[in-house]
Amino acid sequence: MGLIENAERPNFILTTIDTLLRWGRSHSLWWCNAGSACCSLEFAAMGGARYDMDRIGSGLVRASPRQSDVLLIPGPITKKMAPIFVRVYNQMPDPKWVIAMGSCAISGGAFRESYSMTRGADTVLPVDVYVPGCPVRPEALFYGLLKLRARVRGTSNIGLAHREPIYVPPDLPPEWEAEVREFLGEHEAC
Amino acid sequence: MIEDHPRVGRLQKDAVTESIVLNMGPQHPSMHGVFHMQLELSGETILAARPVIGYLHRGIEKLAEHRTYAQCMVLVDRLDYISQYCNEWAYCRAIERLARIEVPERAEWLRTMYAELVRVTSHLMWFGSVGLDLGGWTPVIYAFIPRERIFDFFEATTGSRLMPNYLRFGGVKEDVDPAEMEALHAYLAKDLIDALDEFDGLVTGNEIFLSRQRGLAPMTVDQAHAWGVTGPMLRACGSTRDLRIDTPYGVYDRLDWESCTDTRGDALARYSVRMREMRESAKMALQCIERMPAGEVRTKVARVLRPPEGEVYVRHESTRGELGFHIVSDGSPKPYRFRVRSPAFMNVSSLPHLCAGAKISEFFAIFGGIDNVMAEIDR
Amino acid sequence: MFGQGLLKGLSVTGRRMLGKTECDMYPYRKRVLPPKSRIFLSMRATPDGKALCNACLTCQQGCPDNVIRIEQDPEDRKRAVSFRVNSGRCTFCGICEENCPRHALTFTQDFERATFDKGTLTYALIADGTATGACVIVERTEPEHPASAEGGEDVG
Amino acid sequence: MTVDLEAVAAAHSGRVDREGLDPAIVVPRETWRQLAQALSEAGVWFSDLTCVDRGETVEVVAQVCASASEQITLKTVLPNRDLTVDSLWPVWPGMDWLEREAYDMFGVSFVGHPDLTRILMFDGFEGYPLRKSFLLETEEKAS
Repeated sequence: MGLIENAERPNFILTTIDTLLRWGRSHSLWWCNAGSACCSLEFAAMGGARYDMDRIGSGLVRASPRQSDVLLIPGPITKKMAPIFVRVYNQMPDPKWVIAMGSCAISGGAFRESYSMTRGADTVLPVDVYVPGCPVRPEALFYGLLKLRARVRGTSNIGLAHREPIYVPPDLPPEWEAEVREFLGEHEAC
Repeated sequence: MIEDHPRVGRLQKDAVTESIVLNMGPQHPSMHGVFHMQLELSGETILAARPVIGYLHRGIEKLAEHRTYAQCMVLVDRLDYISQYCNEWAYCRAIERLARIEVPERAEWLRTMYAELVRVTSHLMWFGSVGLDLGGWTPVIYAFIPRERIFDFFEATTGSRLMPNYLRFGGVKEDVDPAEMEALHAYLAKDLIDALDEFDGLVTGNEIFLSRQRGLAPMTVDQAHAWGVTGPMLRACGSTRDLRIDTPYGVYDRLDWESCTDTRGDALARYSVRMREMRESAKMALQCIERMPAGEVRTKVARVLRPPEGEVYVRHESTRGELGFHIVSDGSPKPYRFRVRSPAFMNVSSLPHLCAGAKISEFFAIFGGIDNVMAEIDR
Repeated sequence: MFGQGLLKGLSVTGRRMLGKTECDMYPYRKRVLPPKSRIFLSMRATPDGKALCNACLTCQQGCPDNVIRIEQDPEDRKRAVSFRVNSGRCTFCGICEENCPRHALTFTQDFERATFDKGTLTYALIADGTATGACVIVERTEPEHPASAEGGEDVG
Repeated sequence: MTVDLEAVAAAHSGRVDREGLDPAIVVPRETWRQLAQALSEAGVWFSDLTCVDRGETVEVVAQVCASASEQITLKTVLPNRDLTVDSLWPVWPGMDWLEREAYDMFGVSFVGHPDLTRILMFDGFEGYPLRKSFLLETEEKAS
């Protein structure tokens, strides 16, 4: 697929193929569940019989971030976990999306004032969809997923290769710097 | 002679097995959350294990010191999100003992009913994840069917599927609609038992499952006491300790039930204890619905509670074992010290002992049997 | 005999496969949520745009998560000029609804609030002194129970 | 089986505090481990260990059970300038993580603990969060 991703200037054929790709991708979004807290249970309930996200092609929860399109953050991001989330995000192949599920992932929620918490997933990762709730109802997450599908259908793959390969959080705390840089070097080596 | 073969021979003579360190987690689907396990392996055998926790440490104990007693209930819900009512009840009991608040009769019955229902849903979640850990997707899909039904009842009566904020100091928030209670009674009496029978047919008799669980990670009562293991894990090694019997609270002493124990102490015993506990809990919830007296469900308590100075430690049989709330009050509306003794924290600390010498594929079977919830371990 | 348990498990899944479906078919059919379900905070308002809130600040002070921001009218302190809710940090605990002396706060069962923009998670129930579209319209103007000052202490 | 609290306390130069809801044995820190050892030999098992910051001092509080329903609180008081106490790990191996947590949250050093490192917070974290001197960046409450 390097043809589309490396294209400098789109033309008719490329955009047609791209549209087809986007349509297909939006119907088979695979999850990477970095499951931390309460909301991951509701995510599991969404995979269960009553909500059944397999119906819309998103039932596959991959163990490895390298095989997934959507990073789900179903809970608080603690300072201890934050560099690992960045690492998981950077291991995912482009194009990729992030869903912040629940109050903790949106703003820190009930634990916002704590010494061990970041105030929301967007301080660490670029978040696409915010799903409010505490915990989020499975239907509400389902709705968020449907919204994300609309965005996936609108995200072009053309020129994707020119994107920055490694995401570095804008205000990187000094204690993570070594962790992220180390990963950067590792990535360039392979 | 095979040793004379140019490649095989040298390999056999010079090959040395070095132990390697394998990091599992924190982002790993089988870790039941964000849990990090460092395993030292020799081939496939686990030589040593070191759990690394704290990836979900949200500082609940510190945050609670900045909130009023009633506001702390929100944090208590989120301590262990699989057995919320047990947590709330334990916390309420601690505060009620400290502030000497009486609880009306009907509220005690309601609390017992909710606690036993949540024990069913918690064990259902555990049942699903055990299946998942052993490589089967089916149990988790099946376990969610009865779970959703019970959640429907929770939502209709308390307003939320998972985080009810339902118990209050001196009772519960509001009474339950009799129609809801009737529907639940019909469900518990027939459909839930059918579902549990279905699970038994699905997993309990399965030869592959049995051969993976039998004799795995055995533990004796003395070891369990030394490591601080409580709850179903402790009862699986033959101990009869159950705080619902030992330090009666609620209406457990008026219900007809028995504590489930097993003597084998292995992973299969833990499985069978929990499976039987589900049936017992369903039975207890049924009895609660049938025998519940009418009356008040809440005593009048000041909206901003100021318990007298002092400290209290209350032990409570949560779904995972002994849940302790140690509250120190200085007479102000906020707790001076808010301490949670979480059962899963102690149960997981026995993991290095349990999985030493096991194979790496057995590790998940052992780990699933502990029934840990990371939010409760890290707090 | 080895294999008996396996066959039994297979028969369970087979029965389920032929049984009736459990699925809700969410986007096509929506489950009606029970009226007690706490999804999003809303306010009771009269058809002419008057909210029942009298800006007593009980909800704002009792909220554990600092979700509610009320601006009182400087001339008439019993009237709220604006009432904003930040649902992005709300824990939906229901303490505000329970404490409201006028029973003005209520929860709606509309859960479809996922958004691309975090800013839209903060919504107003009262803006410029009048109730907004996020409010629930009721006919009644007086609260069910007269305001009870039971334990109306400050929640610091 | 019941434990004679007065006798046990007297044997370890401590006293019994009956003011609270549960009886507590308060001992000086020199006899902390001996007390635990003696109780352990009498068949007592442990349930919890934590600390309470009282400003000038830090109390180490352990909850033990003499029988299924009988619960005893053990306490020792440490001055703020010297937060060291003997570890109970040799007596009850399960104290391992509880003591690590107390070290992580309060900075109490347990002498004789095999692996006294931070358990909940990351290694580079500074300060002991549950001490009263550790302040949170709380948001100002709008009123």
